[in-house]
Amino acid sequence: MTDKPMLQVVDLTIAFPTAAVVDQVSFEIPQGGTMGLVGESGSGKSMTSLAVMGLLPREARTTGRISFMDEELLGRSDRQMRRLRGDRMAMIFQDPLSSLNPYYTVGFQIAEAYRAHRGGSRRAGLRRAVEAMDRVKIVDADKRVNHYPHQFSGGMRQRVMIAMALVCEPELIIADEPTTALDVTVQAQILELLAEVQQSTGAGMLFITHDLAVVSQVSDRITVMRHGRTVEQGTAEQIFSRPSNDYTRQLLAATPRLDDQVDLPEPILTPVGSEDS
Amino acid sequence: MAVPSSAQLEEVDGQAPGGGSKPPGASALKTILRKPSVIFSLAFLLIVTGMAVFAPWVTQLSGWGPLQFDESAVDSSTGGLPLGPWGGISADHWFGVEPQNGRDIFARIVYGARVSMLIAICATALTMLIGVTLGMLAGFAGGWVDAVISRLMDFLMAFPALIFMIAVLSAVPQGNRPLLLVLVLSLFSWPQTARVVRGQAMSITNREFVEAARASGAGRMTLVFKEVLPNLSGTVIVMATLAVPTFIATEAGLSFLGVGVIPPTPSWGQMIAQAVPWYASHPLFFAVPGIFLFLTVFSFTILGDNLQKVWASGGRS
Amino acid sequence: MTRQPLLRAENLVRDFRTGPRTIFRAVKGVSFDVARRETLGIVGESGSGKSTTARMAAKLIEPTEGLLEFDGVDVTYKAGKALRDFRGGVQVVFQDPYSSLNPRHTVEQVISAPLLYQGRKVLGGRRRVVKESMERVGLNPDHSGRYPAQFSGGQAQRIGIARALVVEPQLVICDEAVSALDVSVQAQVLDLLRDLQRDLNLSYIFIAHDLAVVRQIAHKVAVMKSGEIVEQGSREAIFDAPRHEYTQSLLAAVPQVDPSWEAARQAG
Amino acid sequence: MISYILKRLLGAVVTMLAVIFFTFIIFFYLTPDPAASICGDACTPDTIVQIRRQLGLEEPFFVQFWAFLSGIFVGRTYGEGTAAEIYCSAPCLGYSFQYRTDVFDGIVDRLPVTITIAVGAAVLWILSGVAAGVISAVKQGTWWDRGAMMFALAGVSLPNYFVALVLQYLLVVQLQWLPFPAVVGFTDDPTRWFQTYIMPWTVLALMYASMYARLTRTNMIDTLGENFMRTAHAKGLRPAPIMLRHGLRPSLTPVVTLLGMDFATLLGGALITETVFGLNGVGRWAYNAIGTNDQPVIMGVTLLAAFAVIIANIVVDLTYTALDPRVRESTK
Repeated sequence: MTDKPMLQVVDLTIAFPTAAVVDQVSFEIPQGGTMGLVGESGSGKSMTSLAVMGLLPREARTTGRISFMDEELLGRSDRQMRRLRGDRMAMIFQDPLSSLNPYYTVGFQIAEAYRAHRGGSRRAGLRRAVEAMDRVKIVDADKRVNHYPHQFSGGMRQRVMIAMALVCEPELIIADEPTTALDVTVQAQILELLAEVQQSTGAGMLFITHDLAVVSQVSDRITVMRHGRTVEQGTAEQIFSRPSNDYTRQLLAATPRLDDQVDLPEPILTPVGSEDS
Repeated sequence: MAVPSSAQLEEVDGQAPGGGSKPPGASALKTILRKPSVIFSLAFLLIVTGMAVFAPWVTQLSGWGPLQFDESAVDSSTGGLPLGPWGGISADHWFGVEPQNGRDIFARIVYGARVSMLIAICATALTMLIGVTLGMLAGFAGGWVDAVISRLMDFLMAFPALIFMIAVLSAVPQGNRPLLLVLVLSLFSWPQTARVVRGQAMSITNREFVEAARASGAGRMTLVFKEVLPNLSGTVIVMATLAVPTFIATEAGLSFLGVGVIPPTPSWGQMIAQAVPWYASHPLFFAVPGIFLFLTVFSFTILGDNLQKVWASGGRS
Repeated sequence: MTRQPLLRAENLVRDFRTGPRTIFRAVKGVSFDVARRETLGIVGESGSGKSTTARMAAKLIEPTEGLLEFDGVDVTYKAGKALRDFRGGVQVVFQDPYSSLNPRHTVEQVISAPLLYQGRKVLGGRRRVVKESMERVGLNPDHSGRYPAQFSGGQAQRIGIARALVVEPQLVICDEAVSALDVSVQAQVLDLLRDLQRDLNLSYIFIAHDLAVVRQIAHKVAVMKSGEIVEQGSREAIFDAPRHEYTQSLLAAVPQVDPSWEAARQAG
Repeated sequence: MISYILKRLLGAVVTMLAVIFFTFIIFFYLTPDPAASICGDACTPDTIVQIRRQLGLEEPFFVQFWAFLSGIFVGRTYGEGTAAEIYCSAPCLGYSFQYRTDVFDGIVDRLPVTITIAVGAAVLWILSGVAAGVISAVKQGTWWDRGAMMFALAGVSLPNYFVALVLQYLLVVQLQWLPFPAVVGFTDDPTRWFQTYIMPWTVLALMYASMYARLTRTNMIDTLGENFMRTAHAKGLRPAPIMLRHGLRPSLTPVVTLLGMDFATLLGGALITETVFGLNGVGRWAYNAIGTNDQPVIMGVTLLAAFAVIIANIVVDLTYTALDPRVRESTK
């Protein structure tokens, strides 16, 4: 075990021909730790995660450093990045329905991720897929491998995506708004599952969300982003109990809470037949 | 290797300041007017349309009418081949003359353009009228109205249209040919338009703003004309632009097969057919109408294609 | 004191045909009412029937069974003139600010559409009314010639609200009206809705999946699940002392910032 | 699934009946008297009436329609009881008095040529069109893409008879690379067979390939923008499986639909190429019949073509359900 961070992002800047979207963002994730990237739309949080995966469009110009397990990722060839993607680092996306190909069974799609890196027969791949689906608690995994994405509910689809991400036992999991499209009860289950998975595999996680309450539950450390810049960074406790930045404070104040006591205008309770015409 | 496009990533972050786009209009036209292919197409179409509209004046300028015989331009000893090189091209006959009777090819091209354009434009107008009306009706009314119209469209699209057109046109020899052509062309073409309009009307009807208009108190007619129709205008313009060349080509094809415009009225397809026996000895007679036909259809297609691209991308090109 | 609610729904049922012989009952008999200047929040997860309920209340679809009363008048199966009167009293704000605004209409056309569609003559002309309602919702009235796509999400939703307000309705039905917005924008729109309620004595039916948001605006709350209202009561009753198991599990599932951190921040 | 097929077949039967009825009306009311054209020059009013009677043309409309319709299923006899009695066996699409042949048999005799042209061209245009579309989509915005799409636009704009004539002029007359096309069996003389059909294939393929290339490109570009493509990249798949498995497969379903619709226009294309190249197929037969006003032939070919189109559409729909698991589910 080293105390070196598994992922270190230093001064990451991403620019498109028309505009810069991420400006000098830095953060690191220790072995098995979780970094939460939080921000509103246009904050550049998704771009940052895609840069780590090497999935940015060609026209994007990236500078800075991204080192993963002491290896520099920026400037690597696509072929080298491809070997890492899905194997040592995996990604879970926001909308599980559109992120799965409707034309293939989920088993095939999970097995595909495995076989791309480990090879093996189609059958061996499917066996791996069943195992992965078992791990994410999909019941009847041996039957469900042969089903198509549209035959699953939203939460189950996200479990499939997680199974796909886990199949090669990655060291880093990037979750981009993984629960945004889900109902609250399902969201709670998926968050719990992600925590369990992280516990059992010891993988590091980069968790991207716009929801401060969610990020407060899953992350040890949090980076608040706005317009492509880091606004504030710290432990969850620091950010939530002693925010130092105005924007962070505003964001926290704007986040609706279940125990808020907001004053509302009094309803007019008109007795039948009085002033009303 | 290509990874997700920047447009897609923009969506991920919801960054586009508006998410949607401005309705295309003048700016859209400006965008495509910068492309050389569009400029050339438009220029060519302007020339052809000009020729068609001002045909009598144009031929007065060139000196020969479309039906005038010029026996002095052909050589009876060679079976009526034009005198001189290049099919008899001269200051008198800009594109040469027809074999045997020596009619001026340029004049016939000019008048042929007139016939082609007239038929194509009328057929387009009629097709759009029927197609948009029935398509809107089907897409909007749904239920049995939709079922009846859709069946009718299936039926007409299952028809081997060309054979049928040939059969009908050959069976009805008298009467106003161009009018008959317009009717027959439209009969088999409106279902394509109606199908697209129906699909669009259905998807637009399901958009939230139509429901919002209903909540605002809009009646059925208001919904159709005020809310849905403006959103269809782009599609209709594109379809019309692409229908014109199809009709020009089909009319020419029918005339080529001898069931379209009746001689001596000139038509490009008919000219190609007349040139077939001569194509080895007088290739220009064959090539000139063919090239004009191709360039006209091509120009319209390029124009329609570019309009379509602009509309599909919402005016951003 | 008996009270006469502004809108009362009794036992609303809605079936959808899903196949030649199959019918899906999306809403299975729901009853609720809204008083003047009151907000009823309807919460539920996807497939709970809350949106269908909202659309029935807005008379965008007809109920299969049940009764809908507005201002003491039965409007369940009203059409024509009576429906137009209803539309003058009840307006809707939709979830997606962009798709609920016609992309080919200018903001002025969008906002004045209800006046036009309801055949209303207005003092001082439509343009003036449009500008006034734009100002009221915090939009720059000089932008009335722009198209919806030229606005940000929050601004577009304000256009939707201005459109709803232009006919001076008594009840506005907000169907997930703030769900698509960023939190800071969401807070501003909620603020706006509360101010409008205070100033114009508006009533709201506020449909949302986000319980914390509902807490910010609703006087009373109905919790829906599989087409039924499982629990209904005042805001405090639902949030602080939920009785139904489903409400409890729903509340438990909402992610929360550690209350001690929250307290520390409030203190600091 | 079975009930879905049955429903489609029932719809097809209805459409087919409508086509038969419609065609019959047109020919019944619009065309000039076929008796006159059979009769020829030495014609007296008496002989015309005689021929009309033999053809059953003196009967009222619905009797004639019924005779025609039932003839398709059980066959019919022309001029029953007369000396010139002719039996036309089921499926009877009519009898050509000019060719002295059963129309159905006449079609069957000429069908191999037409099918060879159609199938060969279809294979050529599908392969080249889809390939060009895929390359254009993957290399979107490059010179290859622009060039290919400009070429595709030109392809749809070229009148096919013109291309056919130009090809014949260049390859046969001027360069003499190919002999004049003539119908030969594949087994008799494979070289000649290929030399005969390569031009009709090219002409038709040029016209259709353009549309397929454009459609494939558009669909493929749409698919490349889908979220599951990002997932495929994130899995670390190699470029080829990403493009073919995830990109191409979903893009092909609309291509299949287009293929079904093209059956309707393909016969028209075959008519033109057969006529220009002088190949004796069904299309050319119909064209000649139009010239000589041989009504039964025109009608027979029209009906058979409509039948083929309707069947093709059903096949396409079934293929569609096989291709797309979501559609498969909804038709169960």
